[in-house]
Amino acid sequence: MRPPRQEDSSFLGLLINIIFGRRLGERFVSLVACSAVGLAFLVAVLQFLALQGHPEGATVHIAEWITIADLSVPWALKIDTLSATMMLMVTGVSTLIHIYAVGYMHEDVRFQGDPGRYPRFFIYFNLFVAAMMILVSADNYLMMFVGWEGVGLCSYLLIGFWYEKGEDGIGNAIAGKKAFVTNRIGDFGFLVAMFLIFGAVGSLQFEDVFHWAETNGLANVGVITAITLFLLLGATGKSAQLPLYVWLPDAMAGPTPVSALIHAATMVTAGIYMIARSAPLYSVADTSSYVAALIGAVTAFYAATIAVGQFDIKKVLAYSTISQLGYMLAAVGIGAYVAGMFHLVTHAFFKALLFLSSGSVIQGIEHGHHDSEHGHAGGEPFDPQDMRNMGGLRTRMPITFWVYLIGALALSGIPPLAGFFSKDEILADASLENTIVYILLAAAAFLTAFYMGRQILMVFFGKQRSEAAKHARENRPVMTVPLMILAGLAFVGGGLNLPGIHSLTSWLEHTIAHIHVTEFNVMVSVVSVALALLAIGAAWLLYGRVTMAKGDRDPLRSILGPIFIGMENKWWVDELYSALILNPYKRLSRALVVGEGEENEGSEFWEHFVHEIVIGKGYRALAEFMDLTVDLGFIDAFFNSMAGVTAWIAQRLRKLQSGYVRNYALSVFVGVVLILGYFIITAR
Amino acid sequence: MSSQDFIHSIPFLIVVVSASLLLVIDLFIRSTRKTVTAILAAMALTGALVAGIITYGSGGRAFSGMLIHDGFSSFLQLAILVAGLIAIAQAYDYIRRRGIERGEYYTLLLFSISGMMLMASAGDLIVIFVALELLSIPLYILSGFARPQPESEESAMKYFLLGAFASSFLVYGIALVFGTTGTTQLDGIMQPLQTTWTLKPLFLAGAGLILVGLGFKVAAVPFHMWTPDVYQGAPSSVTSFMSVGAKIGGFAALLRILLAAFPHAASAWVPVTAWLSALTMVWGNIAAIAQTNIKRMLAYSSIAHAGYILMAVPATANPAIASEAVNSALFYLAAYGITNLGAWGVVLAMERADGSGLEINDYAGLARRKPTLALAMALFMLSLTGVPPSIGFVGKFFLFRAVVDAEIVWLAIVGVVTSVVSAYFYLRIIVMMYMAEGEFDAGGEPVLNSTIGLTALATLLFGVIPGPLLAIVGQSGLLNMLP
Amino acid sequence: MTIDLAIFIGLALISILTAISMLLSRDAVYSALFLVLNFLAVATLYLLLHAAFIAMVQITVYAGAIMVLFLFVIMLLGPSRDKLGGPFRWQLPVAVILGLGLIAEMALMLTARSDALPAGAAGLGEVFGSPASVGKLLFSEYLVPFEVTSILLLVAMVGAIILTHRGKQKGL
Amino acid sequence: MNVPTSYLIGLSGILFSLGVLGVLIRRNTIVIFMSIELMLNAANLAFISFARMMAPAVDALRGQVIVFFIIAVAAAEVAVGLALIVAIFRNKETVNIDEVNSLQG
Amino acid sequence: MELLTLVTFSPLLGILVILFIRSEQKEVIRWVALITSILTLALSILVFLRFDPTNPDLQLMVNIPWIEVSDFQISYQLGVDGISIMLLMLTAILTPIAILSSWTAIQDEVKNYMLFFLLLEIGMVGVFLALDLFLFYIFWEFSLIPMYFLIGVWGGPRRIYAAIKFFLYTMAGSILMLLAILWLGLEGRHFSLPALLETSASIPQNIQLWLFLAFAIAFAIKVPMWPFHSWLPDAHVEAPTAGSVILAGVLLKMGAYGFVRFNLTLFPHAAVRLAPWMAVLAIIGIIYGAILSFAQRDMKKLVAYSSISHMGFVILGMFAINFYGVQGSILQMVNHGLSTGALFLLVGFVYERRHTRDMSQFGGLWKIMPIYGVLTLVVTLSSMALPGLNGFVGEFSILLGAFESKVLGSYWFGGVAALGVILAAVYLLTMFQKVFLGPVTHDENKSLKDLNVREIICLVPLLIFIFWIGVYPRPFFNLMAPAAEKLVTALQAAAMAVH
Repeated sequence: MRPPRQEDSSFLGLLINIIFGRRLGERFVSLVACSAVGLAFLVAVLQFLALQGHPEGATVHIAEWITIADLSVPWALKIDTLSATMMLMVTGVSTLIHIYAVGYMHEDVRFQGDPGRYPRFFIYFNLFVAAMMILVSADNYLMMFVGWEGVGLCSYLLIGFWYEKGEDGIGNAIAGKKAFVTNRIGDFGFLVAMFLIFGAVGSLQFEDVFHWAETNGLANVGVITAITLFLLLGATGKSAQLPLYVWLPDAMAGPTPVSALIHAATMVTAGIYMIARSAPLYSVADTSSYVAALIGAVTAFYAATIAVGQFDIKKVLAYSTISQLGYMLAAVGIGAYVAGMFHLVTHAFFKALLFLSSGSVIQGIEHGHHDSEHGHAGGEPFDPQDMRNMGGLRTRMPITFWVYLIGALALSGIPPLAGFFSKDEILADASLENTIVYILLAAAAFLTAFYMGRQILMVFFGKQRSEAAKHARENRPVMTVPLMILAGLAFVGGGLNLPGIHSLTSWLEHTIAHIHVTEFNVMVSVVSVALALLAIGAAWLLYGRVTMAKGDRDPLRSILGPIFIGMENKWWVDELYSALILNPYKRLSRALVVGEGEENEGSEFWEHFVHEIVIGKGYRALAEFMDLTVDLGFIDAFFNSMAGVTAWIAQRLRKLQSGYVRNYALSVFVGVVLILGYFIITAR
Repeated sequence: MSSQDFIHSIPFLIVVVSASLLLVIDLFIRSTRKTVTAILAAMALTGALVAGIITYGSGGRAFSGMLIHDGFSSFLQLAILVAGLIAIAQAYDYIRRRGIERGEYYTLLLFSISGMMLMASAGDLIVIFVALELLSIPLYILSGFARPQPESEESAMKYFLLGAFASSFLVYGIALVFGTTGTTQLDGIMQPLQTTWTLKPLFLAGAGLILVGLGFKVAAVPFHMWTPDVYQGAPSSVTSFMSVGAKIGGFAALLRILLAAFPHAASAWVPVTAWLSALTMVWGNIAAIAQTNIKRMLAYSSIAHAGYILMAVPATANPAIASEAVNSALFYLAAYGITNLGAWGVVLAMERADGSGLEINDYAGLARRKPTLALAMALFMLSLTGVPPSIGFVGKFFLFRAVVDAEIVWLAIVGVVTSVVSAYFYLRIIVMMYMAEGEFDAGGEPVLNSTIGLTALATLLFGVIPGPLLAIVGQSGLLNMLP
Repeated sequence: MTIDLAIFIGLALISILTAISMLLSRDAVYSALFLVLNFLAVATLYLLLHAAFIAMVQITVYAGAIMVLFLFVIMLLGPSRDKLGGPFRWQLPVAVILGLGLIAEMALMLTARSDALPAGAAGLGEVFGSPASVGKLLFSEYLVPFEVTSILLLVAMVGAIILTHRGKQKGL
Repeated sequence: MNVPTSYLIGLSGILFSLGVLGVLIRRNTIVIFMSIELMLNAANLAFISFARMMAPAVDALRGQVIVFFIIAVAAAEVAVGLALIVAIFRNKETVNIDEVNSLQG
Repeated sequence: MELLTLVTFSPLLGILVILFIRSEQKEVIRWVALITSILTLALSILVFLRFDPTNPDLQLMVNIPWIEVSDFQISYQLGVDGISIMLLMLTAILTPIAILSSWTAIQDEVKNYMLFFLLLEIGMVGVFLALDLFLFYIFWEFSLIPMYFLIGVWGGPRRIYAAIKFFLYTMAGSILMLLAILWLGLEGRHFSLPALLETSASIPQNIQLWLFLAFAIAFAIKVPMWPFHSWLPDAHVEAPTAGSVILAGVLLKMGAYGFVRFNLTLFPHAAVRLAPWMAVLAIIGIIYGAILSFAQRDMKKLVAYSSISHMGFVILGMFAINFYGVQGSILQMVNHGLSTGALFLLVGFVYERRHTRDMSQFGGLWKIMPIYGVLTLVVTLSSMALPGLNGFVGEFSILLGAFESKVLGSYWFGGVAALGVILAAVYLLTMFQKVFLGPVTHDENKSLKDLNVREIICLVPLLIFIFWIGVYPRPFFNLMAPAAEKLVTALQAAAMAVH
């Protein structure tokens, strides 16, 4: 089998763009970038086909990398069913998003006022795909780590793509830094895990490690538990799980294609992929698996509650992503690797779809804003992502509406869309394996459907709540066509692993051992579908109906949340029976927002207070304290004071040198008496 | 007076005789042509130098053992002669600039040199005493040479009074040693000590007082306090010579007495000299930090260096390494002499007719106006600090080696730590010259500059290739002298 | 107590008392005169210790020439009285304590080994300490120090001239 | 005279110490100078006493010879010292040593 | 003439030529200096070509009796092995870059500047090649002087304080080493390292300990290890750019090299026994440097403190006393020289334009100086050990070494040190953010020019190595492996004996 390397093509595109990008203009840049990724997709397809004949896969050795004594880490690619699945997904989605980005970024760079930055975007984008390819095709942990940090770097660069924008002009840059640093904490776990692995196995090659785990695993449960827990720490960083999820909402500062590709479809799933890859280890370490499942489930639920309280269209999706990643983590935690991977793939489809559509919405609104601004002098700050500025876009942007709806339904788990199958498989597994996890996930499923319903209703239904919304218009086909393709995938993605056929299971079986096939569980499906429908209904009751009834709604309505509702008797009855359950949720989600009564999205208690103030400020204060007090005040001062004391003594000695001869004679005499005294003592 | 006597003392005789002659000849040289006196004095020294080289190392005694001629004395006499030549060259321009040019200057210089040479070859305590006076009295006079300048007179007075005070102790010490050993001949003293005379308190007291007298001459703490005042007040050219010559003379006598006469009292004087050394290094180096006048700073520096050389003294007590220790002291004396004369040369070049230009601040920005002079000074400062590649480093290296070898590690540690302290004030000169802005300019007289150039060259050259000098020193060890 | 001892004690007392008096006289002239007395007392001791030549030298050179020189200078510079103390009063007690310390140390040394310093042998001839015997040594073994001493005196002479010669400068 | 040499040395030591004290406590330069002479004189006494003690050994006479040198050297010192005192007096009109302290620090 | 002698003293050629050029002819002087340093580089490459990487021993030895005194002998002894050749090459590469970088930055007294620079190169190369301890010490101390002048004459406002501090600290440490060197020379009456290695095992254990400490203090100050670091920020801040580059790139390596060359080889038992303590200090340095970097406003100071952190890794690695740690440590020396050298260059470039290094004076530079921004980003990433760039390879090996170390005997060393990787990201990204990201807030910055060709030429060689070592470090490991393995094997034998 000829070694197929996707990296080649994306690297090639990267290089061409770095070198020529500036001179050759947008058309060329986008062409190179898209064709590079497209080529990578093609290679992935070829690989997929090749693997049909050799499902056991192959390893392509490229070069030695780090070789010290018995540590030998090569640059080598592992092509097997698991990595091929990821490659297909990544390159496929990437290609679509690249194409979408051609259109989106064309507009974006003009809105933001720096068209010259267009090539840079695709350079980063290509670099990202390359890094992601390294990550998924690595044949050892260290090389995986290369991709792991590489995608983190691209994420950093792309979040801060508009580095002069954001809060105080620096918000985006800070968001990027936050992402990188938070990821580094995870990476620390990954590093330590690698050290532990090497200490135990003497190799970082997957093959060796897994072989060791299978043969000696039971004797080394302790070590493996430690290894897997540290790996889990890495995964929580990369895949935005508790407690390290905080960077992801802020990461929405990047252009929307970035959110779609990196922060929804591909990079954030790396943690899940890594755990799935490490299945042989996790299947030995029950504790770690249990912890993983629990973290996943709690995150899924927790993030969903927050998503309910969001007004920023992308933030809702961001929390939703966290929540869905929680599903996947829970899945791999309970041993349902295939279900996890399955959800990973379908989620990539519909979440990418949702993000891209939201980008379409945002740009539509921006267009509208732009258009409506003509004739008006100046204008107050306008947030094109705030859902309260939207409403009724269904008619202004029909294509976007439909694809968005498909994505939302897929996410909510409405059959027969992709999300239904993948999510149901997880729930079915969870119901068998772990009740707590199941309950949390089911609750999360309900919330998911609720907030997606809320979003759809706020964005596309009701009245257009702003001038911009009134003037919003549909985007060009270069953006809508990828949306439609993704919508199609989100629709039929469930076919990958239909109950009873389990094509994905048997495909992945070649790579991941210990796969257990979970049969379709009618009971679980019914419950989850019912929950979803119930939630959508509730959303409709809350938002859909009221929006239509009330019409021109005060956008500040939600500032006061439940209090506002309490004051407005009009909905008191409506709220009573539906919001009996909702209010506590809303309160809960609101309680996590710093500054009651102030709508400051993205500044949740946990991430704002704990991370920005306690950790960030505290660390800064510590650093300054150490700098001024400890380093200058103590260490430096200690050494300086030795000089100071010496100089002080020197001044004393100077005083002794009084200029009086008789003093000098006395000094001589003192010497005489002392020396004679010493001699007398010696002589005795 | 046999021919043997003559051969073994010829350099000394040449100097002392020509000095006496010069005293007379000078009367016939007009005061505007004192150059002739300088040249004659230099010729005398050169002649002695040649004689010294010819007779180098041929061991023997002269004048009933009063004079000893061996490698040790030869080496030190040559060193003194070289220092003397440099001193004449340095004085030549300087005393003319200061308006104190008189023929007696050179004559007295020659007498002082002869005293130092006598110190180096003395074989009897009484010769040491007489030589010490012959060394000192001309220096007292020279210190007051810039009369009626009050500083010069004051320095002469201080030097004189304290010097006389200290030599009284020396004399009394000699008396006690004589009384307890029955002789003043150095190897004679050793004989009774070897046999029956153990550490008699009176004898030890005598040894201690001798130590005081010589400690005063080499400026060891606490007998050092005259040094800064005298160095500052005396004409710089005198100070330059004094700081080197008197030190060489003092150490010559000290080493010879302790090794030739008192080796068996080592258990008593080893701790004392070690403590003196430590105290001297600490005091000298620390007190130098607070100085603003370059002459005072160099005075303290010379005190500190006396401390370094003193380190070798306790090390000589161990017979196995006595030779090594003495060699290291000799080498260090030479290294210190070269470097210090160079540094004083720069001071001389910087000093003006009215005596200004002696503050360290006056050196600000020298590197821009007189780059070569500044470079030389920087080299001297580094050498005094003991930074390679300079002769000062090699000297310290061998000194420390001897001390470590003698297992007096604490002293070596004091030595290295104070070296670091010393870097502080030596570097300040460099800082001033290279890193500060200033206006003060230096004159440039060819003879003076040539001495600076020569010493700088020697400082660097022997720092890189110390081999030849070390070889000479290696043949001059004190052990050659012992019967 | 032998006569010798009595004479010794008498001379010792004289020399000590004159020394103390020299130390305490406010007027330098008295100091000088007391010092002369002291020298004379010591010269007498020399004489009794079989050092006739040195005793003569002591009287002529020391008590005679040198002290006259002192007196001459004192007279030249005019009378001056000084008090003990000065700008630093602490020096006096410290000096006295240290001086007593030195005396104590001397005493300790002398008593440490009583057998160390016996009296000299009795019955020395006249030859010992005679000018002839001393002179013979001076010009044979001690030729070098002798010559050097003569040079020293020459140097001192030159120095005295240089230091006091007024030349072209204005002075006293 | 025949007394134990220790007595003589004791006397010499006392005279020496008095000389030292004189240097330390007197302010008149000339008296200080005289005190130094006293110290030398004490040393001379020690030499003579030791010579007497060792007599009639050949080496004993050396003590007396040395005293001769010391006296001669003292004379030389006196010449220079008094000249210096005179020179300074011309400048400063004082023989008080404490007033000669412009060089210090 | 022997090749190594030629390499060491080749800058003398330039010095002699420059001495005869009038100081007004600045351009000529610069070219002569540059060409001389390139000549040295060429000679170093020749050394590299003649060097047999499979041989673990010292090669291309020069051994000439130098100072012979009756009972002992000091020789002029040079040699190179897999460890020193890396640092030789580093020095040879960084010097021309440093000279090139001061092309326009230094306008005063160019003649003296270049003289000192070439003198410095002699000292540095000598330190890495000298095998006689006396000779080593001479080069070691000698290298102080030119650097002292470079800081003191061409430095910033507090240059004098910094220069003196630099000199005194380093001298204070090294002079204790001198005593230890003396002690070592007593027994065999010589100071030749290869010969001493054969006899050093017989030194009593407790004396070994003291000697180790005497050497260690000298090297620890130079590295600098916590708590002997406080000269470094001052020296770096005040030094001219090229001085900082050399200081960080080479001079600090002299300390680390000293540890490897002398402490580990001469006193293996002491090294093994003290390894945990050294590692603790190293880790404190890693964390401490990282925290302090974060608090800085001055870019150069930030990079200076980051040096403390990075050099902590180097020390940690070598005292892990296993193959990974030691080899990683040696590689990391080179890495740090490249990355931090490049960072100082970059800071210097912007300082030359704007005459400030206060980060609050910047912001949004990426937009104005895109090339500068990208290059800084790459170097920053290298410094924070992004996989695929050089820093990662070194730090990973070191951390792995520390983690697996039997001598250190605890996972904590590697684990805690790995936290430094997180903190590195914090301070470096903060710097990058403050300088390059955000809007352009100062009008003065709007007219800044992007890097010119000369400046890019300065950086390109460094960048090539940054990528090369990051992606394919094998040649570098191969070069040092035999020597490092020999060293580690001996140390591990000592460890067996101690435990």
